[in-house]
Amino acid sequence: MARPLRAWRELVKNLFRKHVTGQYPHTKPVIDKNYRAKILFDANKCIGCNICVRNCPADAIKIIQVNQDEKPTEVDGKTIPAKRKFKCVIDLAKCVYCGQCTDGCPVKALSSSQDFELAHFNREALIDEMKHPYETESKKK
Amino acid sequence: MKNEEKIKQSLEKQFSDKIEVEARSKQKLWAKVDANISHDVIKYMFDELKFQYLATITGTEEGDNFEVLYHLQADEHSILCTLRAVLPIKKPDLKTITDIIPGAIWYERELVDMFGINVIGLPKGNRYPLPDGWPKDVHPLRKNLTQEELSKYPKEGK
Amino acid sequence: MPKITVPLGPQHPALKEPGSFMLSLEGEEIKDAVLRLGYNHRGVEKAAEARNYVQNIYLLERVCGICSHAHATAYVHNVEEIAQLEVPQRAKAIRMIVGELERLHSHLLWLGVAGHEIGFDTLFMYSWRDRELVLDALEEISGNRVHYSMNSIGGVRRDMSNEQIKKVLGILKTLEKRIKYYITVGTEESTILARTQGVGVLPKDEALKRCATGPQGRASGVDRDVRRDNPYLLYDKVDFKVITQDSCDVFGRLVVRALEMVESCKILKQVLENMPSGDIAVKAPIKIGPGEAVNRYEAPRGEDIHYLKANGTDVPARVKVRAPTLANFESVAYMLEGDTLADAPLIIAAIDPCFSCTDRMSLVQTGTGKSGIMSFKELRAYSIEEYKKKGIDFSKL
Amino acid sequence: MEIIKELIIGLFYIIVFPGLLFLVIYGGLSEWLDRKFYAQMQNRQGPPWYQPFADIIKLMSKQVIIPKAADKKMFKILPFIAIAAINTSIFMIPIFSNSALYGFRGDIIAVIYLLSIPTATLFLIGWSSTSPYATIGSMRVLTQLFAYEVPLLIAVLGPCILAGSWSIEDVAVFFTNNPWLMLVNIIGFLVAIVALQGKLERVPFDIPHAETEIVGGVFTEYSGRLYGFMRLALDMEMVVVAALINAVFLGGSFGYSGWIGLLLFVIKTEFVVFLLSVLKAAMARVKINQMVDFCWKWLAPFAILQILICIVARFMING
Repeated sequence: MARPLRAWRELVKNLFRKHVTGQYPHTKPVIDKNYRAKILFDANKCIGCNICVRNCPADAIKIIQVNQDEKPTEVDGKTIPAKRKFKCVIDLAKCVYCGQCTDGCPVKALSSSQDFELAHFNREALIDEMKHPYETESKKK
Repeated sequence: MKNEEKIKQSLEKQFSDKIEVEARSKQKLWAKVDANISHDVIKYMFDELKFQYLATITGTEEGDNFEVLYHLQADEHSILCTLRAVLPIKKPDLKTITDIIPGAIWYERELVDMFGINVIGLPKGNRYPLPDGWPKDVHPLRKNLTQEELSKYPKEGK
Repeated sequence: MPKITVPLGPQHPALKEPGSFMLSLEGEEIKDAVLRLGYNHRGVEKAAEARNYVQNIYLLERVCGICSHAHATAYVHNVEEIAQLEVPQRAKAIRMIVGELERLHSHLLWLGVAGHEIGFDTLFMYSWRDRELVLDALEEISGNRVHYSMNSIGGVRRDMSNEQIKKVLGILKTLEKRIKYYITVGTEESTILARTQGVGVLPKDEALKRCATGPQGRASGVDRDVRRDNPYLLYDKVDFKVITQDSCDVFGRLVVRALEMVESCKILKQVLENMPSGDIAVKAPIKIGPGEAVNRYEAPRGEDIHYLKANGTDVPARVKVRAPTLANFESVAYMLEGDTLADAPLIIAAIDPCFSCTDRMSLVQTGTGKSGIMSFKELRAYSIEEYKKKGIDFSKL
Repeated sequence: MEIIKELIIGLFYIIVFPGLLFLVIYGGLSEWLDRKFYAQMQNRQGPPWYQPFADIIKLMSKQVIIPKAADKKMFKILPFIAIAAINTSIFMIPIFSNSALYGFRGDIIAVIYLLSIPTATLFLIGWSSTSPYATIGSMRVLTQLFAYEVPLLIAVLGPCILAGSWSIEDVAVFFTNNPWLMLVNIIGFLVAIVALQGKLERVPFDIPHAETEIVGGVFTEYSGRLYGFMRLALDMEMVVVAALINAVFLGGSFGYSGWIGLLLFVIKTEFVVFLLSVLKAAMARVKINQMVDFCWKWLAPFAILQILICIVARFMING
């Protein structure tokens, strides 16, 4: 049955309803806690197994050892090589935020955050370098 | 597996030792023929065995041969039959099946562009999917085409 | 009357994605349509041969933004078939839930786009508003709004909690009401009927000849649905109807999609209310094969077919993707001829085209052998050079 | 001295009130209200009140690109001709009171024809820009003109027959004195509202610049300042036709003038704008052949029916 103006009732109802759209930068959207956005790195946990690097579909993540120059310690006459320490560099322009690295990490050193406002005017600012505390300490020295 | 067997038998009866048919799993049939009779087989399947639908055509490279896989379906019992046509890379001639099923045209153009298979009788038209300026003898899905290989070709238009 | 050639695309407000239709017009009537595709070829199939099986899930998911789950699932089915993995029931149920939610969101999106093509922006705004509910549900289940990344080889990555199940059921209740409203508006509003009935007619025999799939084929009476014919996941355990129409026009496609949304809600309810318990994934090997598999998946836009050949290493030997839009393209030229220019955008939109699926770029420049990301300056220089060949000089701009 | 004084007053009429400045400001506000109604009906927030002005100011500061193949003089001059025609027509329509600035016998015909000039310029704009989209757009403009113009003219004649005068002022005065007779014209009013949708090129009759079919239609090649003026012309046209409907069908200012007259004018013209936006929101765009069919099969017969009713009513009043 063809009838003109079939939608008018909904239109008039909507005149007295609150609109559903918001003005984005002023009103923030509600982000679910399950949302996958920027990747966070816990340097103390990383063991440098490189599973994340191997499985990254976008070739965005790099795990770099920072303490090649650290000297081995001697305990009871035995030389124990220093525990290897790593930093993580993620290129946010390449990252597709699939979260495969967080899933594959055997020690849960990587995790997803809900920080989605990552756009930037500068390409260099998109390279997210998450340093190991050792690096900053050795620089101070 | 009754329907699968039926199709298998009728195909083997018609083409005897020129065809290898295998029912690997439920509703899936795999057949292998030489490229010079693939057109006849498909024609037989559409005319006699009530096949109606071509899902797609896949091209692959296996050693010295191209393998062209026709994924065909009969609506009646919805069996997906993958017909494998084998043709040598040195002389990649294949007869078009657009006369049997016109919907094959884009898939065959893809074979021409991506593998360099010479599809005989393909209706004229635009290239797909490569742009018009792409060199005629470069076929992106060939295994021997690597980054270094590609850099030998002159820049478009020069 | 002189003939005018009007380009519809590659850049045109009616087509959000690049595809070119050269329409020869006599007055308002289309006499001839020439199609050109491939503007969006990204070489996904070639790229897949250089990545391992895990990376490929995410690569193939990005074949399309709307039916991302469809492509990933079809691929994962292939890998699982070759590796002979038994996927747990709960994982299958979750894959199905995401798949059907995806169908709802895709059909609502289509309804909005179709409304916009015929200038009915109100329908566009309403259906996209309601689509937001589906996207919110998907965001909560999977962690993203469009690229869900739910699949892993051998199962799914995230489990669903009971609260999430309840929430999705609540959303379905609202959606069912809204879908009913769209069905009344879509089938009764006289201007919509005037624009869709008898437009873009594709008779059944032509649809069969041109291999039309999905809602496009079903609206022409081609009774074909992979979910019923070759049941995958748990589709053999749920009760649903395959919607077909005999009107063969855009109106039929609208009705098919609208009623399919009702069926999707039905399927979702059955699955959500009888969720199987157990694990959500089994462990998958890194090296797969050798072997080959072909699998189909009923994506929202039609049948999606994937072929995979494995050679025993951790990278596949050949991945073939055929997205539903490519199968439906052959019928577009047929439908356009004889209709008017005003109908062209709607006819093209009625197949729910997705050109990026169709043309599946890693940028490789011939001559320099360089690959990677082009900067804005390089791209500009390249374009200026291209246009110089055509006799237009943009270098002074 | 007298001449200079008259000149200043004349210029004031043309440039400030009821001429350009008034039309621009009120046109912008009406466009905003239209967009706001439209957005609210679609459950959206809609633009802030200054949006139409911001759009115009932005367009004024943009570069103007004229295609090589286009007729440059025509291309540049046409938007101003449209604005001038609309500006002239407002002088004959009563606004805040029941008297117009330059009312004369038969001015209603003059107004209808002055308001056809913007449509004719739209056709010329499309034709002189020579792009395929614009050419098809201008063909559609002309086809559409022949469809809606006749029902609109006949619908407007109804009240004139009832009032027994060809002057807009007289019609407004007649309805002020006999407000109940406005109900006789209800069919004509509705016909006029639908036909105006075609005149103002809005959904369902926005066929000449249907963006999903022919990009920008006649405006495809327009940019910057010239496009800004063209948009301004369409906004002003909306105010002028709303004022015309107000004077002819809704009884003008009911004899009031000053602030109450202003208030009545604003309420009634915005009511017309509201009706226009409901129509815009509730319908899909029709095809050009369907539009012509609809106008001749439905709108024109109803308009003629209205005239018959008016003639009968006229005899009853006099008899």
